[in-house]
Amino acid sequence: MTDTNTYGALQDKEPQKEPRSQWSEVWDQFRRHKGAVWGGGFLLFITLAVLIGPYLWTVDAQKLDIRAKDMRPIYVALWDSSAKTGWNHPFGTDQLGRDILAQMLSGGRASMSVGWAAMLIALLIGTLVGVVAGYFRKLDGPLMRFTDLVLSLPILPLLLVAVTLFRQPLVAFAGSPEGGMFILIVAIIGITSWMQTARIVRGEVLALKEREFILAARSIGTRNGAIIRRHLLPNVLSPIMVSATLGLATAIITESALSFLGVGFPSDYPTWGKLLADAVPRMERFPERVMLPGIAISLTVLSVNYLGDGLRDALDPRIRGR
Amino acid sequence: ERGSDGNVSIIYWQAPSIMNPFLSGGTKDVEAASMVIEPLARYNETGELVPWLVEEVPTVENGGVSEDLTSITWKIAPGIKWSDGTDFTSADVKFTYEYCTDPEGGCAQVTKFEGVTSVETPDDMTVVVTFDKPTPFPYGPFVGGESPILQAAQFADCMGAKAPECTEQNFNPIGTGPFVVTEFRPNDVITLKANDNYRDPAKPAFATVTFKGGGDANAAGRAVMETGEFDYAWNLQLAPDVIAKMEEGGKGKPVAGFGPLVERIMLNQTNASPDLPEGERSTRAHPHPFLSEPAVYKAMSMAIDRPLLVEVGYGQAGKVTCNWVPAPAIFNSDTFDCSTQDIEGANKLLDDAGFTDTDGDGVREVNGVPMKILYQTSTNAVRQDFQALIKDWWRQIGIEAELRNVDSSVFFGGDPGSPDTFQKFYADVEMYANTFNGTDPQSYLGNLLCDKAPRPETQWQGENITRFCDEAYDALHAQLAETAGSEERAKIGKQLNDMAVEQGAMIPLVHRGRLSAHANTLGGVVLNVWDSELWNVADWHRID
Amino acid sequence: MLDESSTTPIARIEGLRVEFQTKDGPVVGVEDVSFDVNPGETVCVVGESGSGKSVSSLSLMRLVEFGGGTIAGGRLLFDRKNHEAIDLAKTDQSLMRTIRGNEIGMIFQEPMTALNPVFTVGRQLTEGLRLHKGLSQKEADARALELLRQVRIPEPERRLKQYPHELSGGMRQRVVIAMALACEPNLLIADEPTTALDVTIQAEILALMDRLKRETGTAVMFITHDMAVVAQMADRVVVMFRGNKVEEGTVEEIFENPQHPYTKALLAAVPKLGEMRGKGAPEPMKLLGREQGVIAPIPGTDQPLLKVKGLTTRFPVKGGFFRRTVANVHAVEDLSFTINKGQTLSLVGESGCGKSTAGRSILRLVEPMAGEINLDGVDVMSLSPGALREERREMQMIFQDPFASLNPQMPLADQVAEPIHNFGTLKGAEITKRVEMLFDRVELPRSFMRRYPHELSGGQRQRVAIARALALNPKLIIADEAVSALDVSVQAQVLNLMMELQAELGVSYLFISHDMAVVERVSHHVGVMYLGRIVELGPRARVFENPQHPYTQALMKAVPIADPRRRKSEKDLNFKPIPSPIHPVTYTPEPSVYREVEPGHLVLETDSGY
Amino acid sequence: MLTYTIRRLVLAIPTLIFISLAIFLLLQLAPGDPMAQVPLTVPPEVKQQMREALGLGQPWYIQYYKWLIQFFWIEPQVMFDNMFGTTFAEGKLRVISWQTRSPVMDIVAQRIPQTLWVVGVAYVLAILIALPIGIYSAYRQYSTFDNAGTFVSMIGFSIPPFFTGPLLIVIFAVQLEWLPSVYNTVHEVNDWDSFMVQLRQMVLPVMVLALQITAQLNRYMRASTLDNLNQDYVRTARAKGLKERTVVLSHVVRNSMIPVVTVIALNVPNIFGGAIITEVIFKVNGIGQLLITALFANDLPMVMTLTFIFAILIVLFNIIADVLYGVLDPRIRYD
Ligand SMILES: Nc1ncnc2c1ncn2[C@@H]1O[C@H](COP(=O)(O)OP(=O)(O)OP(=O)(O)O)[C@@H](O)[C@H]1O
Ligand SMILES: Nc1ncnc2c1ncn2[C@@H]1O[C@H](COP(=O)(O)OP(=O)(O)OP(=O)(O)O)[C@@H](O)[C@H]1O
Ligand SMILES: [Mg+2]
Ligand SMILES: [Mg+2]
Repeated sequence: MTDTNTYGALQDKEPQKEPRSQWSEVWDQFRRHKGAVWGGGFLLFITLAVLIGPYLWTVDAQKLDIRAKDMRPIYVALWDSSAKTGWNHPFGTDQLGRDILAQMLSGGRASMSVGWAAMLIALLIGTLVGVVAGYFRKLDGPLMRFTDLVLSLPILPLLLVAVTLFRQPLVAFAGSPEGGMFILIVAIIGITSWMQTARIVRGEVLALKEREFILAARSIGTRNGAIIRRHLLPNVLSPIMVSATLGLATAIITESALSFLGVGFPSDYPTWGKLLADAVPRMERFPERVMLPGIAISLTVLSVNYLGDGLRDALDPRIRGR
Repeated sequence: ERGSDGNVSIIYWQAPSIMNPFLSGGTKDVEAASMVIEPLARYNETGELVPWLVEEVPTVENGGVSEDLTSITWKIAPGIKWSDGTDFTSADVKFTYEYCTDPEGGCAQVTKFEGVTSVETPDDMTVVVTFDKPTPFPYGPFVGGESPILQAAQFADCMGAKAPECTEQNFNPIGTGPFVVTEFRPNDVITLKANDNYRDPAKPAFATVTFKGGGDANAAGRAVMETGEFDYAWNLQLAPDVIAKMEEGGKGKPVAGFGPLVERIMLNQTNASPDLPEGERSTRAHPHPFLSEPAVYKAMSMAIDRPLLVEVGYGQAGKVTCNWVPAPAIFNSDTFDCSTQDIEGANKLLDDAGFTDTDGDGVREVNGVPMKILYQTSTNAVRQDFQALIKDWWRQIGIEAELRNVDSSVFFGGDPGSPDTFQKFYADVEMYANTFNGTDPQSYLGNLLCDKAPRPETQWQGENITRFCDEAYDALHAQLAETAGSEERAKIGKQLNDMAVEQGAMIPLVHRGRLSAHANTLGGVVLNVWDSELWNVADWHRID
Repeated sequence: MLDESSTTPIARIEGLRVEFQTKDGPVVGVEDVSFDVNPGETVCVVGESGSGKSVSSLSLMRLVEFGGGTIAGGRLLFDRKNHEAIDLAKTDQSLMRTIRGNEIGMIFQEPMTALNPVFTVGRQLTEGLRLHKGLSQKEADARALELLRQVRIPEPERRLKQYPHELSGGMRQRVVIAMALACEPNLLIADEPTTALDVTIQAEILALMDRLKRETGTAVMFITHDMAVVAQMADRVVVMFRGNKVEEGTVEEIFENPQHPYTKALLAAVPKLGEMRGKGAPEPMKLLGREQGVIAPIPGTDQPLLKVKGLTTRFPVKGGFFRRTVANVHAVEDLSFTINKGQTLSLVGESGCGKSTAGRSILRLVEPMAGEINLDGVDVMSLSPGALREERREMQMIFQDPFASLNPQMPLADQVAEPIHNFGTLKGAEITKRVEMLFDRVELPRSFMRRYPHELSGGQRQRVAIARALALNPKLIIADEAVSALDVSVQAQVLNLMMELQAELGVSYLFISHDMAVVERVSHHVGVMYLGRIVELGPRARVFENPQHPYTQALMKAVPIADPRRRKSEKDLNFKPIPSPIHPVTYTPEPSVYREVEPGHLVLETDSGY
Repeated sequence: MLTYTIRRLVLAIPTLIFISLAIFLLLQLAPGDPMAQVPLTVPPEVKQQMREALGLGQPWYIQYYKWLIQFFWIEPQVMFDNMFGTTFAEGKLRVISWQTRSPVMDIVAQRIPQTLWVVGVAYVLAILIALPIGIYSAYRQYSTFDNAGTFVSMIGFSIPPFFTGPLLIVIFAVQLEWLPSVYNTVHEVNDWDSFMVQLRQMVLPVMVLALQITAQLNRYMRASTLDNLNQDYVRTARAKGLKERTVVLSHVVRNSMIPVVTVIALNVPNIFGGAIITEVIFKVNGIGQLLITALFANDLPMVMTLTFIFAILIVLFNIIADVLYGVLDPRIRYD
């Protein structure tokens, strides 16, 4: 071993790896999590399917074709050649002859958009409250009391009340019953599910605030807004993303539970939850009508959960380091 | 022999919340109570009056009803005892009248006593009911499941404003019926046992009853016909294919019966346009722009495939009807035939009347007003299916319908502040079902009298939902009120029915029956749509 | 006994190789290490961070497996209590369990986390005793008490029932030592047992271990990166470098006649207390293997830049039902000093004495309660928030933990440019130019500009922090433990960099540190803090050569000296536990009164609590 | 600790009063009508009289004031009377349900055991299953067991009860006829056979609920155990020569339970709140079903009281969770 070699080692070590942003490392770690990759892929697939699907499968979900009612999905023909099947309705039809594939697509659209929108609202409020409460000590007390208050408000009654209360004005505002209910349901789910995010974000912000780089930012004269924007938000992104995935899943489930209880969307506006609820009485004769939306909900939630799991691992530097 | 058949279990998917029908009026509560408390007379499965706690049904012929039709005299059958062992007397009957007519009590059945000026008890076994005017049909008070007799001794302290506080009495009334309550769990389960003092020593055959409430019609049907967990399930409002599938379970069978319940589309005779100022919307101040045109409502009716609606929505629990009053049979008019759909005919009718699609958007115009209508109903799976189908058919005759459904608690809630009640009718057409109690439609037919229309002055209360108004109709109804004799009454009744349908007050769709199911091992079930379904629960027994 | 068994080593490591499976493929933690530990002897293993010291010791305990490592080669011969030698590398885990804690004890680095927070000290102490010695709970308790007495914990009875967080860091480390000694192991492995501790506590713990070793005759394998500690403790020294042993010898040989260039460079980088004796102004260190210009003293000027007078900062303690202030933490109490332009004032003192708070108070990052701060004619205390922000151009701060003080999610160039953006001093391409210039100035390659903090080593990160502090050309830089977290060699480089910058740009430093040797190297003036007050203040040479205050004297005594011939004994050390700085709201502290013993050399007269 | 607890309890009072007002006003705004379920054959005038008999005509603040008095003053007296046989509350008007015309609290008291039986058992069962699985999953991170456990709990988490419920009914009650589909709430357990009947009828609802709760708790436990497994004190424990069992089960688990116990405590109100969907599906007429029927029937006193009881429970268990945290973690000392 030569001297220069040794002395060189005593200098600062050069990083051996190529420079790369943290995000490419995150992506690297994320890719390792098979479940997460599958979950993300499936979520993407479902989202694309419900977005693009209706343009490819142009059958109107509300079109009644009473003569072609109660058709079975095409695969039933595999074991039961006498079943009423047909390629014009690959997933079969319901008791009024509406195409199930089309309903699944438009139902998925509704469910997914409720999920996404409600999640975004919850995330926005949650992050805002969390960051503000965590960063501004004076606002912490009031905001957290408020969070507690919302947490202890009973959600279901609230929702039912809101549905009956605001349906009309919102329908008028949105121009259509579906639009009105959409706003309402999204708003309610969003408004009643931000608290968890807020608490987590606040906790993270409180911890981050003690980190020296925030103090450092202040000592170099960075204004509060910039500290929050440049230093806090990027660093609380990981818990936010994780609660986002969970929020998406819960929103989808909440919406379908509401549809199941009969307080969700108007009955001619299918969502997966409604399709499932409506099919329950006939589930022995037409198991596919329950299974299809049921599996769609479960798979979506499952994939979102796996995605969240993977993100959590990928975004956690302790795990990523390993 | 009394009590020899063990337990019978009944499931009502709407759970009873009280055992006092005077405080509730809900069907589930009335029916549950009918196992315990009874009226003087009730209707049998054919709609005929049969004596229950009396010796015979009073009529003019047997002298029980006075010639001038202003009073009726009931003779209580001897030997009837309350379940606590005391005697049933006319005083109890009189007390029941006083209980229900107390102005502070909020009695749900107070209309049963409409026109009654007094109830007298010349002796323990005689009750005389006097009316303020000749009453050709005096069988309102104390007849049918909605008007049973309460025990005076038990309810003495529960008059008027105190009525709701008498929890014990309301949950566990002393009655003359075959069973007595052992435990009442509101909105959950009622357990009952045979009444030791029941008048027929051989009845009831069952020693106990478990009366479960809650869930939904589907689960109730399944519990009787598929899993056999229950013996009787009430009012299975399920699609026919679902019922058929359940029947395959082989544990029980459905039974259907038809009362006067009709699913209909009400046509708003007035303009409900949101452009009108509040207070003038849906009032006679502004007639509807096109719905009162005979060609329009007739075409709308012709476009509907009623047999298909029956098949889709009710199966054996539904029949095609073109009438507002399809039952009892003598009141059922045969003037109209509407059992076949005729889209072409409907189109022709509209074309001939000159209502054509002038701007080529597929929707016809009347004087430049496009035939777009708002079609509302309550939230309910079958109704939404109907809406979807009918919207489709109307589209085929150039009428565009916008669908809307309102939560039933709001729709039927009658809150004058809400714009969504069926009474306010802020829509062009609305669909719901209605019926009447007992077998006499006089007051039901009165629903279309001019002055019964809901309007701001009446806080939007009133039964004339369509705001139909025809002097001839009002006059004919007045005549009905003075006519005795069932033949004669039926004739007028049919005329009234025909006038209403002909003039487009409504489009009747389906004559709905009751569909209930009982286990194969349960004998003695006679489905009665004119009274409580449990009217003859004393006769129920186990068969093997 | 000592003589008899010293013939056969108690542990013999031969050709040890340890590998770790990581996502970037296998990593070699230890490549090839062989050395012996003889009975009753202390072997110090030194080397920089990551050289494989911990991994070697964990291998001896066979605990590497739990961290994902595997022993890929070599033998670990261990002489058991019954003189039966076995190869630990091949022993199965169930037999290992009877050896761990029983025949080999281990003391870990972090006393704060090495103890389970939810169990009492007593329970954690007795656990091993009951397991290995089969003692009953009562016997074990008695033995635990005895152990606590042995490690000289005050009030040992009470400690048994306390939870770890209720003890101070020094006491916790004593508990950990007692735990390791509980079953009287033949070999004690101590992995950096004092690194996390204050100088005074470190001195006590070292003395304690030395005594215990002598009393029980246990062999000790002592791991550290601190050459001064090695000088205090070792019989023999093993120097490790990049997973290999590069040198081995008795402590005197290593210090006086190092052979391997690595060892030489390491020793050269260690600041030694007393090295600056006789020199008036600080000067950069001479480092091996580096191009350095002429090493010249940095005189600075005599014009005052920062004048602090009567600075007092207290933190309220809320409590009671209404959450009112029930007491105050008197973090900084009546502090007065002056810093001249181009000079360095150092604040030294034990953890918690208020050094950081003092530094932050001057920047008004924490709001002081009272006092005057005058920076080059500007009254900092009276500035409005906006004006204060403006004033921060003039004074900057470098923090202790280079990793914590950089935003992990932001490229380095942006972080260095942030102050420029904040004040808009420069625009567009000029900013880039300035940032490039700063990177050059702190000797970082420009290619680092787009990197993220986690891709740099500790010293490099600290350079970025320095570059950021320099971005606005401040007059004053407060360096709060700016080099404490760095390896000695890197520390020396960063210190040199700071001194060069001072010589060149004429910045003044408020240098906060607990390391006396470093302070001696860099300061013009020194203030010794104790319990929120400066107990002694004066020119560096005067304070170090003629300490007057008893606390200063005690502190000087405690500092380990990197010279095996000047060992300290436990007798020299006499520290009182630091009194609490928390006082009820009604408490009014006396003002600080100083006595001038020499020109510019002040000693606190008021009772400081020491 | 005591001061802290008392402080929190005292602070909870204004919060609760505010919540009650918020709930009350929301319900007042709700446009439903308690008479909606009365058949159309009952004419509107009569319905109006019935409404007035319920006291619906009064201004809201009077109704609220009455409710406050009834809930906070009279109901506690009734409770006291029931316990000690006194007669403080005699003749005083209690909170009366509009549907049943009986005191709301009596019905609630009747329903709680049913809910507790099913939801409570499911909860306990879920805890008993979830914790060991979570611990073992963490200990053998990324093993087959862990992956399988993760998968199953994800599934449990993703399948909504309104899907599993009917599915299980069709399989076990209709096809196989092993288990009842309707829960008998009046069933009394007095011997072995009746106990078996009770067990059998509990299987399905408990299964549905426990699957969900297990899934959730399992994740928490796993994460928390993982956190602790990497702590230094675990290495210390191993260095003492302790068995792996002891290291994990006593050192690690004790620490990982701290956050999990608070999560468990925070979820307790849900037990009392019932699981609305599961209760509806299996006809377990518990609190959840009570709430939903009351909502649909616009029984405002019932809805108001129930939701407020939930709010109390939520606030209370929030406090309990915080205090528990302090009890379990010696590092936390509230003053
Ligand atoms: N669990 C692990 N996984 C992967 N690599 C590891 C692991 N533990 C240690 N290493 C690697 O092994 C090498 C030696 O590490 P070790 O902890 O022994 O260093 P050290 O000399 O004790 O340093 P320090 O002074 O910082 O404690 C390092 O390069 C480190 O990256
Ligand atoms: N934000 C705060 N709130 C309450 N007390 C504080 C706060 N910051 C510091 N203290 C207390 O003030 C005292 C001085 O703390 P400070 O951090 O200034 O010490 P230090 O000398 O820098 O110690 P170290 O060497 O450990 O960094 C300590 O007792 C500390 O507990
Ligand atoms: Mg180490
Ligand atoms: Mg400090």
